[in-house]
Amino acid sequence: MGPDLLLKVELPSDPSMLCVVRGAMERLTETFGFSAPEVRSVTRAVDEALTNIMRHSYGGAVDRRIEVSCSRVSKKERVQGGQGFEVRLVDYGPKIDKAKLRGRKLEEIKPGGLGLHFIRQSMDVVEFKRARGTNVLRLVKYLQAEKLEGT
Amino acid sequence: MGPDLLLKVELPSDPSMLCVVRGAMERLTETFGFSAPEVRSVTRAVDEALTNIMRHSYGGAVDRRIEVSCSRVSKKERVQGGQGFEVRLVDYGPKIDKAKLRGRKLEEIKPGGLGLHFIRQSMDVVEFKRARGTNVLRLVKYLQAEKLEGT
Amino acid sequence: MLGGKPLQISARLLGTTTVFDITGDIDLAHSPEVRKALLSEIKDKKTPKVVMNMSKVRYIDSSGVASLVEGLKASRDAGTRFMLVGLSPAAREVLQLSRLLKIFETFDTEEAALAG
Amino acid sequence: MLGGKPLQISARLLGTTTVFDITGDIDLAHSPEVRKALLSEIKDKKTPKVVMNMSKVRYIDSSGVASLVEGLKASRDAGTRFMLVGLSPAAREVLQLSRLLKIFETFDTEEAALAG
Ligand SMILES: Nc1ncnc2c1ncn2[C@@H]1O[C@H](COP(=O)(O)OP(=O)(O)O)[C@@H](O)[C@H]1O
Ligand SMILES: Nc1ncnc2c1ncn2[C@@H]1O[C@H](COP(=O)(O)OP(=O)(O)O)[C@@H](O)[C@H]1O
Repeated sequence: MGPDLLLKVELPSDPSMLCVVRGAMERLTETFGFSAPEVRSVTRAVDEALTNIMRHSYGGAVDRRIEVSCSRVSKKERVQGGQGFEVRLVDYGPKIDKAKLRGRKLEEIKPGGLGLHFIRQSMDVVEFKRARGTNVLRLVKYLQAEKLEGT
Repeated sequence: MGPDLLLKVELPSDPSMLCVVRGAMERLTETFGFSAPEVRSVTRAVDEALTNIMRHSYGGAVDRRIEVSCSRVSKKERVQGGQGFEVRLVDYGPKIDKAKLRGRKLEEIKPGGLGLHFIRQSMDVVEFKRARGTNVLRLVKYLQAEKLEGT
Repeated sequence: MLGGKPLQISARLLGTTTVFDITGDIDLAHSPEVRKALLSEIKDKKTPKVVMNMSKVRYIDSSGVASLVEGLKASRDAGTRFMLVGLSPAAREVLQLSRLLKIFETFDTEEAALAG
Repeated sequence: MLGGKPLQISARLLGTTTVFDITGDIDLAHSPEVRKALLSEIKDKKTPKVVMNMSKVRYIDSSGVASLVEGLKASRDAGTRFMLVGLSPAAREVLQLSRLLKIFETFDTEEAALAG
């Protein structure tokens, strides 16, 4: 097993699995060393990313495959910070139209369009890629203490 | 994704990952329909099985790979019951000597030798197999209502 | 796909007020149930005051927030009142991130909401 | 491998009694810490009464039970007392499954243990 892979989870695109992944993410981010608000924040980002895959990549189908991999990323990778927690979410849906990747303006009061805001507010890195027929969303959050140390 | 696979988790053989798997198992078994004591019981069985893999199959090394797959198994498979929750735990350690697969007598008061008891007390099916160079532990617990219905 | 433990929504009638006690996670799996309960109470029954007791909500995601916004909009259209009570730190945080906390009438306790 | 939030073990001295407040999960990752704290208190310091406050133990596995059994054995050898207080349903269940519940001195409250 790669020395930096902490956990890999495969699940069907069924919304009733969201709480299961949150259960794992809460414990994993706590064990990784994040504070309680950071634990909530990273867990929320992963949950919202999964929700988007279920709704937009898979159009509500509940039996498609989603992969979530969590790794430690080290200082070398990024100048900006120290020890980071990386989550990669992979789906097998159609290529995402990047032009559509935008939430609503927060000034408007209407339902929907909040997920991407939550993800961007939570994470230090948010990167959408297309790779070998899959959509890969890469999220990184740096540990606060290390982040200060590194700057 | 197979229609009956609920969740697959890959983790390193690091004891600090046990709480992460418990977090996922608690939510998954609750969502599957188990009662609170059954949720605790299945979670405990999986935790003890992982502990045994970490200690005995991998001799305490923290960077070896463990796979945990959870599926729904249907009535057809077993006469004894109805809908079941199956967990398969796979490790890449040496073949288990089945003669050693026994806990201590419960009458003796000494530390250790409890894990297998907990697993057998929790689960309806406990099966150790060697397959393609891996140890596979298969655990099944049937839903109580279905179990009564089936008998 | 999974039977599972649903979100629990139970309604209490106190005079002309309906209090919804919500227990569990309002996420993509369960926000449609919340939305349905709210719209039926506000749009169909035109209940003058609807109070959401959120004190047992462990988690709420963007789809849950969307359901609450729909409830609020429906109550504005119907000229009725819609209140949130007992927000956990997690729920408060999410409404703050959405910049929606201030558009809801929120109260710490049910008593305050009923009197308000 | 992970830094993580350790199990929290804090000791309170009340006269000749030491109360350990344990918070978190006593599993394979953390039972060695519990074992170490217990044996140091009982074997090395020969503290006449050691009380384990288990009310904030969320989970305990077979290795955690083994640590408690070691504590109990050490206290029998030393002629001291070893008590468990505030067992959660999960902890009680595990000791029952091990058929070990009855060999421990257990109390519902710390007051009862201190008086006992
Ligand atoms: N995984 C995805 N696949 C395709 N499109 C996506 C995906 N995630 C987000 N999007 C696009 O980004 C938009 C904004 O997403 P979001 O902020 O989560 O709000 P919402 O999902 O409520 O519309 C979505 O409406 C969708 O068009
Ligand atoms: N995954 C495994 N690989 C090899 N041996 C095992 C494995 N799991 C259990 N065993 C054997 O079964 C014995 C009993 O296990 P258990 O009841 O969990 O108690 P303990 O692990 O405390 O000895 C172990 O001592 C070991 O010899």
